[in-house]
Amino acid sequence: MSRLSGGLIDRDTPLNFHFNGRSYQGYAGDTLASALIANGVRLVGRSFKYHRPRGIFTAGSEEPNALVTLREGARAEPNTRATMTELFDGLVARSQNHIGSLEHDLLAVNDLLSPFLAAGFYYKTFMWPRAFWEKLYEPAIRRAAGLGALSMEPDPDAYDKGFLHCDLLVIGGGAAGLAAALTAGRAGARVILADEDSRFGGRLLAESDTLNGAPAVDWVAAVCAELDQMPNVRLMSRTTVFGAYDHGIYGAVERVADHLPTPGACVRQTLWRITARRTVLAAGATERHIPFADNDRPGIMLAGAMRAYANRWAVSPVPAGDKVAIFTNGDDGHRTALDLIAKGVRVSHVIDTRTDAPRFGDYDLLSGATVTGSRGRKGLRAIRVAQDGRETWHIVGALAVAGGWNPNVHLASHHRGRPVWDESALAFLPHNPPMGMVPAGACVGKGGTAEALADGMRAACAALAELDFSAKPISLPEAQNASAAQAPYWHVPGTRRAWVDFQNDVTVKDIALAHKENMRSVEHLKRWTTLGMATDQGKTSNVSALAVMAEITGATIPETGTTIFRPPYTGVALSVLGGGDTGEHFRPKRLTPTHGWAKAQGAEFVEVGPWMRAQYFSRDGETHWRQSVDREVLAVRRDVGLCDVTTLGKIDVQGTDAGEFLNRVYANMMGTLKVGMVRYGLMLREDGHLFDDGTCARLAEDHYVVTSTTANAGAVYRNMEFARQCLWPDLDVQLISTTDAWAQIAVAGPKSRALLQRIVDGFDLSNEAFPFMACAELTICKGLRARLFRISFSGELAYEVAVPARYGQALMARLMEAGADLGVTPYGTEALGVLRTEKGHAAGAELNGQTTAQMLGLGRMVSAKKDSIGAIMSRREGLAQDRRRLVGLKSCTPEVQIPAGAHLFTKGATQSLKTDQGWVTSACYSPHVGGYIALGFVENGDRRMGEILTAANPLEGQSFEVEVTSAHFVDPEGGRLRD
Amino acid sequence: MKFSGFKVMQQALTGHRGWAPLWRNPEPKPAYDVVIIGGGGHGLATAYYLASNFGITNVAVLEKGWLGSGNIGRNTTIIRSNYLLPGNQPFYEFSMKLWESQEQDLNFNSMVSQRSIINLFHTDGQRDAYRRRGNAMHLSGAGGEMLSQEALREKLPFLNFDNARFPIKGGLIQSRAGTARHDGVAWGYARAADQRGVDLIQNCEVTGFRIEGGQVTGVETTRGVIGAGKVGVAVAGSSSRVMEIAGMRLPIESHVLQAFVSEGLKPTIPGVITFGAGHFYVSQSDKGGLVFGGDIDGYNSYAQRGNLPVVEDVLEGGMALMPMIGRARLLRAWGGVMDMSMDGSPIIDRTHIDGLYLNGGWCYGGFKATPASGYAFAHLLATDTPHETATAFRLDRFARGYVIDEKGVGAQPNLH
Amino acid sequence: MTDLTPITALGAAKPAEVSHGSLTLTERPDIGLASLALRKGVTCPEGLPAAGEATDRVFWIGPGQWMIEGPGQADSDFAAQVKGDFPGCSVTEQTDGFSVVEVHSHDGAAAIEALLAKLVNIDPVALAPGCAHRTALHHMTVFVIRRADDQIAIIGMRGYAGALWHAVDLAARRLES
Amino acid sequence: MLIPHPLLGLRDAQEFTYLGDASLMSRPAPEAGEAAFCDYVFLRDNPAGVHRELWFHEQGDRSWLVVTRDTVTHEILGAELASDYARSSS
Repeated sequence: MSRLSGGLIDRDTPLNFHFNGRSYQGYAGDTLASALIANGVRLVGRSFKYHRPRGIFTAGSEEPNALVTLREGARAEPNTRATMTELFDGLVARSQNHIGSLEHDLLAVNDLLSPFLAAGFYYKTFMWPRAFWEKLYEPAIRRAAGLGALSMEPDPDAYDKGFLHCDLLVIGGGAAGLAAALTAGRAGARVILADEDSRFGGRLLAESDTLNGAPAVDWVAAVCAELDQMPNVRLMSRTTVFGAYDHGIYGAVERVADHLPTPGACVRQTLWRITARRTVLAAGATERHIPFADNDRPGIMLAGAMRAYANRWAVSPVPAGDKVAIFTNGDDGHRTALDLIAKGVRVSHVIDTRTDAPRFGDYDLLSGATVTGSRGRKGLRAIRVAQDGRETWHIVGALAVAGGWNPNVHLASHHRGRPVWDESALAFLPHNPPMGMVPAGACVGKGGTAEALADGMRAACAALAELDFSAKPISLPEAQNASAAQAPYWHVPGTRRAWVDFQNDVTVKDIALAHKENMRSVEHLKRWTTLGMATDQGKTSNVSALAVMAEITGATIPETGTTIFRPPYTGVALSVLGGGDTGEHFRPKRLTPTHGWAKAQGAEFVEVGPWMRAQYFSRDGETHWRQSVDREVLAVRRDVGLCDVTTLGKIDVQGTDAGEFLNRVYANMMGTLKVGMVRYGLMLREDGHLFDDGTCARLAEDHYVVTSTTANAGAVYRNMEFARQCLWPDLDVQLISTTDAWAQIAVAGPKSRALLQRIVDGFDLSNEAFPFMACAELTICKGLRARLFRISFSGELAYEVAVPARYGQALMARLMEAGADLGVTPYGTEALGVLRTEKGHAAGAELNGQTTAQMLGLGRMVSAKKDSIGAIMSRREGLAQDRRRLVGLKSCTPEVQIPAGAHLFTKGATQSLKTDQGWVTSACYSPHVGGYIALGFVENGDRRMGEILTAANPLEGQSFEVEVTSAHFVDPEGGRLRD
Repeated sequence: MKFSGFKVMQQALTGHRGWAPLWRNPEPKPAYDVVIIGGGGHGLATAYYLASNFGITNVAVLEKGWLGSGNIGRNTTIIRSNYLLPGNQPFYEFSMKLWESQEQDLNFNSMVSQRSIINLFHTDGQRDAYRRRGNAMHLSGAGGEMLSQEALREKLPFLNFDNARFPIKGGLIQSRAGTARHDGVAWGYARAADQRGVDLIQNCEVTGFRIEGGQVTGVETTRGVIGAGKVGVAVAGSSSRVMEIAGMRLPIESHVLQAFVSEGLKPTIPGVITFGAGHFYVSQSDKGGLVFGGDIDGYNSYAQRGNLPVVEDVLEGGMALMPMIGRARLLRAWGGVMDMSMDGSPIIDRTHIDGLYLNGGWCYGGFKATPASGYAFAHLLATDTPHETATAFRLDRFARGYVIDEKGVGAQPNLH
Repeated sequence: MTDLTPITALGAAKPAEVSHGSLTLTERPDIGLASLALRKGVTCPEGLPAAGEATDRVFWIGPGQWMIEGPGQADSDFAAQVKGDFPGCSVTEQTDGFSVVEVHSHDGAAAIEALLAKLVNIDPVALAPGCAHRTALHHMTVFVIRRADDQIAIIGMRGYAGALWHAVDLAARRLES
Repeated sequence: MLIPHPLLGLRDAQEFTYLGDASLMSRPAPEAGEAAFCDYVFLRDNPAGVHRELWFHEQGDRSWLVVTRDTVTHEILGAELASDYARSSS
């Protein structure tokens, strides 16, 4: 163990964990990374391309190297940053991306082959022989590529989503963020403070600074306590704000249970959609490194991270006695030396690129010096330092690298506002942030503790002023600004590989090669070399790469380009983005009023849009669905059947202009419909194609009920509202949907009148009193309000009776009971489909949005006497000259099925898209015809009755002969429905 | 310079000193026979085929940003020829054939990977529609097969078969479909066009057209006036903006489509899979990222970024279909601007201005069309007659009533 | 009255009720509903709530449109009664179009607002007592009425009653844990 | 996105269904003929900038709104009830 004194770990709570099968111990407050370092584990992973041995490089979410697969079995979570993983008892983690052990990765051979694997090499080879790409090259590449592996088991945890609203969202709980939240909280604004870390404080937890002369954590604790007391403030730790969306909406993920062995009863993570009137972005900054030869060895770490490990987690990067060196281009690196020394860690040298480097303490300072090489394949052993032209090797166990800090401008650029280069800060600063966002603190280059605190307060006051909150300045703690003086120094020249992007193995050489091949724009550089495309999205590499490219081209950094960031800020689990509604709850189920009854009758159900409908009701002894369906169909044709048709859209249309309004939305006339009658209607889209069909009933002079197909119910209502509000706002019409209010049951078959007679309260159902297409409001079953429509989808004498939905189930039961002696039979959607196909009624497959009234043989219904939606466009050349017509098709061998979706060809003709004569839309077995029948569209179909066509289904290797017939297989004269 | 495995080794052993630029950075000439506006996939492919098929090499491609900076640089890389309508299917099948020989034609490995696409269906109605489509594919030589639920359980055991709101009934597979490395496609065409003498001019935005007596004579750009015998516009996403300069209104709206990639994973998903009961389609890149997408955001936009609800909608679909991806992480999301046409199908046609040609309206299906689009547009530019597979992509089809509406939703672009 | 026996939207004879922590969910099949729409030229009757608002018996559902509630009157011809109260207006029977879930909190507004945050994207400020909004909830459309600090009604389409109950029940259960 | 509903204040755009260019409200008179309808149905200005467009508050109060929005920044400059807009512009 290399534990130091102090730190924010709880030594009274030791935790056991396993890494690559070996068990270790850490403490509460540790991350997996700090615990591994404390246990002297340096080699934790392999790089993506060359499989180089890698160690922990950072202490935060920017970590490029220390990616592990966390947990086991279905909970295994690949590519998890050890630096962001809170230690819990029993934690199990494995290293990734190696064949064989981590220590002896067979794919390390890639490193020896690296000359052959330079940037973009794969675009230049693997082309011959052609077939080898899928068979050989690609599979090999895929096996080698990728990082961790998925368990391939469903995620067992629960997820949740929610919506929050606030006046001020503060992103980042460091010095600036805490000051901003406190300022706004005291001003009475509704504040949300979110931080990705498990506790607030940001860098204050990592530095040795004091506030008011006391440890900074004391002040942090006091502020958090005060904020926690405020009802108007919501503190959200373990919460990453990952994206800035339009109009002040932010996406955030709260890791509710990731710090626990298992979530137990609660969800693992929650997706929050936060709507903020204003936002303070206090996301801090990320340290950058300085590429030099072999700079990727385990033990080489960012200086700020090394400081954090020593101060917050009380771990030394080296075993007691070993030495640490610091390589820096500014004063910041020296802080690491001082803090390590204060903690009793031996510092060999501070190597400063500046010739006039200042000294801040008692350590060995090498000014104007650089690190030019390193040794130690699986862990740093020595570094080579160049000074005044002389190179010397120094034995060290770890090297801290300080290349300056890059403000975390990510969220500020999510709306494509490009950050601008600031020469004094040597960094890109936020520019044109999303509306309502005020960046503050280290992410605008104000990283000193005192200036960050002040800037956070300023930002909060500025943001709230726009909302007319009078935020008063708060008394800030007495703090210092550590000197951030630095001299630009981007990489140490050399002949060996110097890594810029560690995870994707992009080196300075690769950037030079990209330049040579004219891949110079930042985007080309990125795409050619894959720089910045790893899981860290280039947080530690993008800016350095730009600087290197600038140096090669001789241009300035701003001339060379800028970095732009897209959501998410850090990786977000796909599960939580799905919000938890999955499996059978992926979408809500909509049930009909008779669902429970149908279930009790042993119905099979089928998804029809959001609805679950009874598909068929199998009876004892029926072993195949066809037996049930045939029985149901025959029952309707012979006796009487019952079907719940509640799912059809019902729109209540009232108003003095209701008739005129419907004349304009229906292709045919509706204004002339008599009260107490129903009419079949067609609706067109404005482009002239068929939109929907259904019936329209007139209950009173100023009251209609429009029914739509189940599928189009929503769209029909929307379009009618469009017509009412946008096209003809002066008509007196009111619309409201009543689909769910009425349970509607189709009573169909020759004995339907007899059955209904038994439940109506003395209502005259005779043909004279209540003819075909009549409708009425009446009472049934001793006083239940109901609506009765004499309409037929089956071609038989039929009615639809509607009652308040809560009575639907009882009515169905009553009809079954009352009709027992009439052979009453419930039927489902399958039989419904057969019945309408036998009758030649169009349904979804014929009304698929590509067809016209003419194609259905209903061209005459499009009234020329009036204007209506789509009427004029339906007369365009292409539609008018379309000669495809809906016909019936009979299988020439009755027992052979005609598959819907088969294409139709003139018998004997060659089969191609050019000779295509049409297609089969709907097909079924017709017990009435005693064979398979179908509907389809055929070129000049209305003129080809009796012709034998070929129905080709090459997809399934089938071909059939079919006869063109009328679409009305049953009662073509329509006598039955009129008796 | 010819690319080959040998070349790579030779360079590796000589310190990569011998590599040359993939293309030149020429100064614009005063005039060209043909000027292509748009250095994306379609524009670069057009230039390549003009040079290679018709020997027309006095050509410039004008790109306002960097080559391949449009939708070819940001898409879900799917290539397929599984359309329904006769106006579309032969064209996309032609494109598929061009993909199959692309790397050899261009001497550039664009990683065309025929790993198959499977369109899942969840209702009998969907099955029948896919059967009709699959038969259209067969009739155009594209092939395809119906897969039963059993076959799917075999092939894709990780799908949610047993706890689904909309159970999987089967699927339509096209084995020749798959993916290609999108940037590689742009670079391959760019390099091959450049090698044939085409000038690729980056950071050159077109600001106006020179039109004399109804005939286009050149374009005004941020790098000066450039004369042109013919001008081909291939700027899908911005077609309306560019054609507006020429005084044209188009049957097009610009919409944003988001696409997503996960962190790198070991091989997980075999080919391309599309969900039939929600908006989700997915494949896995050679690098290991799950590349997926869904529906467009649905409102007119040129912002090149989308919003959160669509991200949620896509992942709801993804989790419902394959809950085993849940513990992978989203790495990056981006938004591209699509030319959404009024019938969901593209336009490759002359305009009422002589010498001005339009290639656009690709909706979110432009990537797979890149080779055939370039080929057909080059054919039109060179011969003034549409290529045989692109005869239906006319501008006047809307007015005349010959729309190519695969989805049957009419003149509402955000539904296509 | 009819000899048919009605069932609740959840398919049972009796209304559902369940408690999780401080929240109690109750199904309210007894509430009669009728929608009211102004006709052209008819002056707006007195006392109807403004946009986004609700009184104890009426809530606004759209421009010139309201929903009238009649607790305990589900079995009467409620629409006819409303038509009588508002002559010259378009009235539509809605009692069976919807399923009403009342949620009551035993420790004040906090629990109600925590529940709402998991269900609907409406700022609690806009859902103060006396407010009513139609919005989306788990892919369904619902009316949310803030009856009081500690009470809301969530009214969804009847066909979705089961899905709505599941969503609210699950959210309440998770708040408990 | 948030739509500033003229009656209800800021509302989640997810409650709305988008149709498109507000010019769809200017349906030609029948006598204007086929050509006029073709322009109306199929052609769009599709500007990169300020755009008047139709949104339907489907999961809300069922009103159609005319929203003025910048298609480049997504900034919303205003919204009114389509029925008011129709009357005022007719």
